[in-house]
Amino acid sequence: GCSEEAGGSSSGGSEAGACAPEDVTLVGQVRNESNPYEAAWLDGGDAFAEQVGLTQDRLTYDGDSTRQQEQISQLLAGDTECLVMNILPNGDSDTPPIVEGAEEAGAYLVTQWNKPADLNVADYDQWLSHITYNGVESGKQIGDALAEAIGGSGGIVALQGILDTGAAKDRFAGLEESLAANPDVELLDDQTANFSRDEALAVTKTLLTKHGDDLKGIWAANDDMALGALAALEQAGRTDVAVVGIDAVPDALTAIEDGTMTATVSSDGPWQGGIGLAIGFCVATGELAVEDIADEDRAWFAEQFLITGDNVGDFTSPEVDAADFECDNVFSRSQGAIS
Amino acid sequence: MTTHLQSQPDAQASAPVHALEVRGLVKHYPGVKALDGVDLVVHQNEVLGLAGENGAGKSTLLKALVGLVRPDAGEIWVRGEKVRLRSVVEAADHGIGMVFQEQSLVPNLTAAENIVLGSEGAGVRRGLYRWDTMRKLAQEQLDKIGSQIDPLARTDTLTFAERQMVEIAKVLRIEERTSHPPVIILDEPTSVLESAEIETLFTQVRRLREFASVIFVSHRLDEVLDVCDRVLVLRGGQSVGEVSTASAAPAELHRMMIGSTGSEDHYHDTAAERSDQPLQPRLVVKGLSGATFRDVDLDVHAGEIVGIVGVHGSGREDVCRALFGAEPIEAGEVTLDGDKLDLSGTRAACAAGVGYVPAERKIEGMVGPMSVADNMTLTKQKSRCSGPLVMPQKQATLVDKWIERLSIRTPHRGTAIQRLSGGNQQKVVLARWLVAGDIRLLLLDHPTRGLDIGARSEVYRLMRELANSGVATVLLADSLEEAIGMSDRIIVMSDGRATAEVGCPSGAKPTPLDLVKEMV
Amino acid sequence: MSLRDAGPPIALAVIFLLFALISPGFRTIGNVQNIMDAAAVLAVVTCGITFVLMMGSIDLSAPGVMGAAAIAVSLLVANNRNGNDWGLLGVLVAVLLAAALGCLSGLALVLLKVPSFMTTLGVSAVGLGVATLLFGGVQPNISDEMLRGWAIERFLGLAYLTWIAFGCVLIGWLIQCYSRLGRYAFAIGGAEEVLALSGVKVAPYKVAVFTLAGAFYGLAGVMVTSQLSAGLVQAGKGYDFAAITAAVVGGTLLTGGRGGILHSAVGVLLVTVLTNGLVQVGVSPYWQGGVQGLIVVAAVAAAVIPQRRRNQVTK
Amino acid sequence: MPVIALVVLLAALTIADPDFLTQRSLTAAVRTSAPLAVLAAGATLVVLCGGIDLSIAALCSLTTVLFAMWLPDLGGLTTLAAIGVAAAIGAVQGLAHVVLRIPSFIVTLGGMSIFSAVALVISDAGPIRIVDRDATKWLTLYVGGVVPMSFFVAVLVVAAISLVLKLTPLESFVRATGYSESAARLAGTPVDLVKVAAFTVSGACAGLAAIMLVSRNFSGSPTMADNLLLPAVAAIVVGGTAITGGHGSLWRSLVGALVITLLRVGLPIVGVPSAYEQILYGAIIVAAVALTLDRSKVLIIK
Ligand SMILES: Nc1ncnc2c1ncn2[C@@H]1O[C@H](COP(=O)(O)OP(=O)(O)OP(=O)(O)O)[C@@H](O)[C@H]1O
Ligand SMILES: Nc1ncnc2c1ncn2[C@@H]1O[C@H](COP(=O)(O)OP(=O)(O)OP(=O)(O)O)[C@@H](O)[C@H]1O
Ligand SMILES: [Mg+2]
Ligand SMILES: [Mg+2]
Repeated sequence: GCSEEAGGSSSGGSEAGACAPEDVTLVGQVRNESNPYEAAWLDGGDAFAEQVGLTQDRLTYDGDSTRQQEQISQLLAGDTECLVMNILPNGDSDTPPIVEGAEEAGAYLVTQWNKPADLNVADYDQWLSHITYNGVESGKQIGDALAEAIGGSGGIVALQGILDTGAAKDRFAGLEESLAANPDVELLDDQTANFSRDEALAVTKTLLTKHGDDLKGIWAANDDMALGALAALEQAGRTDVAVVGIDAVPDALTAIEDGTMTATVSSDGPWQGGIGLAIGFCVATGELAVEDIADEDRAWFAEQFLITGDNVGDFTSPEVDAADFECDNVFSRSQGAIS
Repeated sequence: MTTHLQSQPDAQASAPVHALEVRGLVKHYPGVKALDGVDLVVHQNEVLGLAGENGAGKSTLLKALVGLVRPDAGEIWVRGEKVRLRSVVEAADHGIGMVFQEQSLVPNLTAAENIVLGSEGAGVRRGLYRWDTMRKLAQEQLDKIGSQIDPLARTDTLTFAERQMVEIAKVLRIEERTSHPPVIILDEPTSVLESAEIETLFTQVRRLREFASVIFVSHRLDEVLDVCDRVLVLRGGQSVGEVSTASAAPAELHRMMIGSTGSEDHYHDTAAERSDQPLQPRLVVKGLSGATFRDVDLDVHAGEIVGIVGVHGSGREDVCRALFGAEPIEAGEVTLDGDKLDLSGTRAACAAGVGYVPAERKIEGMVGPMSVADNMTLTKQKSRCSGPLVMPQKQATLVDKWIERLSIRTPHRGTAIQRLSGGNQQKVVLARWLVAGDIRLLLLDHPTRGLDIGARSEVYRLMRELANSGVATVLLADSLEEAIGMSDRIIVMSDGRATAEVGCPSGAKPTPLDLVKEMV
Repeated sequence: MSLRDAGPPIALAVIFLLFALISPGFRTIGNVQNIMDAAAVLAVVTCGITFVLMMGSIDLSAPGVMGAAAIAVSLLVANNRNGNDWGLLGVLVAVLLAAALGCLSGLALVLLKVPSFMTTLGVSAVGLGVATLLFGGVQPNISDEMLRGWAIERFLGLAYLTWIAFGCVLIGWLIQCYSRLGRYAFAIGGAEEVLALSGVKVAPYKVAVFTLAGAFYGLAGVMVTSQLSAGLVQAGKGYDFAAITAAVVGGTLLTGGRGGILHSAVGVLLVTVLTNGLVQVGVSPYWQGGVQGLIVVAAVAAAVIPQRRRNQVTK
Repeated sequence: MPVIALVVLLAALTIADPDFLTQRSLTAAVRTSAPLAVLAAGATLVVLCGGIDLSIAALCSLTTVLFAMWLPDLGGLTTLAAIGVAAAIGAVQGLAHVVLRIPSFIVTLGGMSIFSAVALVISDAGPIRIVDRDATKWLTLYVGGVVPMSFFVAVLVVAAISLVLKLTPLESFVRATGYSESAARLAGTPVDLVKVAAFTVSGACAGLAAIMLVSRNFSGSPTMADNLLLPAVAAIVVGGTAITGGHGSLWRSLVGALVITLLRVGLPIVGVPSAYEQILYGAIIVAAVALTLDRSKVLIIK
């Protein structure tokens, strides 16, 4: 006959706060270690783990949704008593099964970046928090910075990210808001370069020949694509085109310092890598109770900054600040609940 | 070549040693003992014939001589020196080269490259090709056999026979490779050649004898007796005797091969007792045109065997394929027993009771890794099925019956067909059309290619039997003699058109010469 | 050139003319230069893969090999991670590393008798692993003027990289026509078993072909690094299927024994013209992949029409 | 033979991390492997016929989207409808292959990008949540409390297809087509029909795999299965099926899928760092094939 259990030891969720600090298992999962942002994320996780005398298990799934699910279900099939997971879901649709799995197995979960809008964190006990940056806001901020850089009027093109991700859509929506506010800026073209530096290079070259001197600015949904666009501009010998991106990866900051790039928006990888583990650790060890977390702290936008030539010096060497991970401080960077 | 004529006196000085000697060679394959202690001696400047039934072990023996088969036991001596041959290159270094039974050219290379393949010599310097030199090297070989083939033609644009000539040119290169008088092995080189080409080949063989030794295999015993000095007969992997060609007759040779007396009447012509033909022919072809043939008319009555003869490129093969739905047609109408024959594909043809045995057995005729049984029942699945289900028992009984009926030498019905000797493979392919007993028209393209004389006789008997039971047969024969012997009527084709028709009734057969006159 | 080789060039011409008719931006000199530049990396990868396909094998190792070469070269020439400044020697070492990885595919194929599909897939994973190890979490950026110059400097309107690609095609063609390696690769695709009957040991040639292919991928990885001024682990992402598509569209058979470098070059141009043209014409990014797939299928279908014979095998 | 590879791998993982060999963990691994196994099994048929199907993953993604979109309207019929449509799409590819004589590699490569584009457009480039989970709930059950239903279904599918092949002449047809298409055709076997059927089954399997993925992810998404293409082909080859056609079986691919799944989830879980994980993965799949391939059946290794 059929049953709903996988048999064996069924675990209906662990008693919150029952874990001794040394029993906690910390897991950080990102796409891969071969890009600076996510590598820094995992390093931030390591830094936090060291702070509490533990080590972090680093998992990567190579941007492969199925593989992420596979790893998580395997992880949850092990000992989940005091498991804390800080997860970067590959896409919006990958979040629900992770949440359900954690809920059933009783592991503590914090997710970042991707979540379907209608999935409510407060409906769950083990899913402690969802953190993201306001993509619409970032898209708008750099859109405005770009408009300013080209003197308020002229043609721009947009390089979109992977089309079916929330981040790509939100950021593009932000650009559209910015365009509405700057009526003289015209969007000549939008193409996708899948968040990839290499693809952005090729697409930008083509757009440069297509639009020629009409093109005054390039809006890229992340810094990698912005850097690819910069390489294309350099090869075309164009110095009159402004470029903006999002993420504040080190190379982009250098480019802003050099003046070749106009603006980016900070997202603090090392902090993201630590904060998710910190929230989970605090709940697992009983220093924080799920019921006590305010509803607006269950799903929230983290603080972000527009970085331009004026303030770039403040961001060039991101440091993990141990104080951010104190149980009283874990929500200190909140910019409010996700609407 | 001149260099070798000079080296000849040395060779003769050491004449007492044999050019090649084999002692007690043994080779087992799973389920068969292909060689069972073969002894063989090849003298200097001699053409040694090798005869034996299909599967007697000829090819295996010869492959052992060029290092392609590692014998389980036994010794090989070359010019009085015991050798171990581990590869074709080592064999070539000892002056032994071979033309293989199955064609072995690289189709997408030029003839020149094929000729020098593996021993490019001056044709390649530091890994780089020197096309001029290579072409010259190849031309030298082709000149030896008087071939007009362009050395830079891609091999797959050549005809079957031309390719065979390239193979012979290739093996002749062994003359340049060693300073010893070479031993050249020809495994059934004539089975795909026309008579004119066979003559050229024999001239070569005789020329080779001047300074080298030759081992020659053919199932055409008259040929063997014609060109060889001595014939060694193999049976069941053993040497069973030796005949001096000066005295022997084909029948005697045949007797030694099978261990009993064969039938005198090869073509079973007298056995035929044809009933009166019905007025309406079974197959009627009107104005059939395709890429390589034009306006072909043809009719074949039930119970009749119609041969089509023609030189290479006459298009007769494509006509056959077209009738089987394997070649597109541009115009024409074909009826079978009055019903229009669907030529859109091979399925339709099979369903209508048409069978086709292609000439290129290895590629088109059989599925190598599949078993004998599965190959045999591949077309007529219903012969082994009950409803949609396969009945292994039914298949086993049926297949075993045909294995016995056609005396197919195979360890087991489950043996992969590619492990059988060429002749036995051919029998399986033929059997494929016979298992169901519902065939109406049989198109045979060189059905006896590679068959030994016994098997051949068996196939002829089968064709007669089928004809007597009412099957209409179109035959593209291996030789003019075969066409004459088997056919009731012969159509001559040239340049894609049917140009003449020669009656060929039992007792009033034309001579090959009559046909050749019609063909040119 | 026989009829069956004429299909792809005709398809290229037709597609080029169509885009030129529809889009004014497409038919500018600048855009044609851009197409040539954009084709450079793919052309070099395809040069390598063509030899493998000619043998009837397949090669999926480009992403890993290119990634490893890209990271390696960016750490060997002047960069922001260490004090190395090896210049051309660094490029050479990276290409050699790539060739070694290619050699590994070939060795696994002939020694372990594992199909190339698997050995190259495995080597790709190994290459990515090596690249990730070398990457170490910090993006290596190159400051080597020579290497950066390859992407920026122009000669006769085309980037140096494009001329390098031309050089590769030329060298590839010479290897294919005038070297034993090239001809044997072709022959192995035609009838491997026959070569053994002729006493040719095919194994060393197979290994050599995979090594050669690896070297081409390595150079392509270096070229990507030059274009981006940075060494990326993902430098070769997607180039495996793109190169196979280009080769096949150009008329190289996956079963081996037919086609060649010039065929592949036509295929590369066809694929690049398509990518460029669809952007120029303004096809929605959502549909671009689909339209490209459709056109590739249609182009191949049109190209095989003249060679259709009843009993011809298509795999 | 592939079973040996599986056992060796399992033993190695257990030595690396003794906790790995628990019933819960194995159940999870087996459950994980189900969609991959179904994808690989379907594509194995195409490979046996001598072709290749590169579209399975993209078709699977497209089907997850279709399923999610149709579920509210069709309810319980959605599963059948989705699998049916996937099968039909597979058949269309098969027809394009045999009628237009385009190599299967190209047809399915084209199919891959076309299906991706269609999925992207109809889903408006985003995941579609499934509210009514009853339609896929049966796949999340366990047989006898331990065997995940999805894996059970995968085994059932493999068994059913294998049995049909074995008991009917189809197996002969498929193998003959794979080993030597021209000989098969001249023997009058229905080569074209068999190939189209193989593509159809491959499509249907992609559809079924899609349902399994939806049952696991509670949504359909235009790129959900895209990354399963290479693992699926790897599963086929690791199982010992000859990529050149003719030799192999669906059972082998099932075991191959288990091997690949263990590698994908096992290595990181037992704590191999990601860079070394890739190197190990590469080395192990090659070694596994070296172990599983029956070289007496495949004379020339390309
Ligand atoms: N590779 C192989 N594996 C297994 N059995 C083989 C193999 N090659 C040959 N045999 C078997 O060895 C025996 C001798 O075969 P061989 O090819 O030498 O015969 P042959 O005398 O050349 O016949 P034919 O006249 O038909 O060419 C046959 O029974 C054949 O089935
Ligand atoms: N469709 C085609 N296009 C071009 N050449 C073709 C085509 N079909 C056949 N040929 C060539 O035409 C020639 C004649 O073919 P065919 O085999 O019918 O002659 P044949 O009389 O049967 O010769 P043989 O006695 O060797 O069997 C061959 O060289 C073949 O390669
Ligand atoms: Mg023989
Ligand atoms: Mg012929």
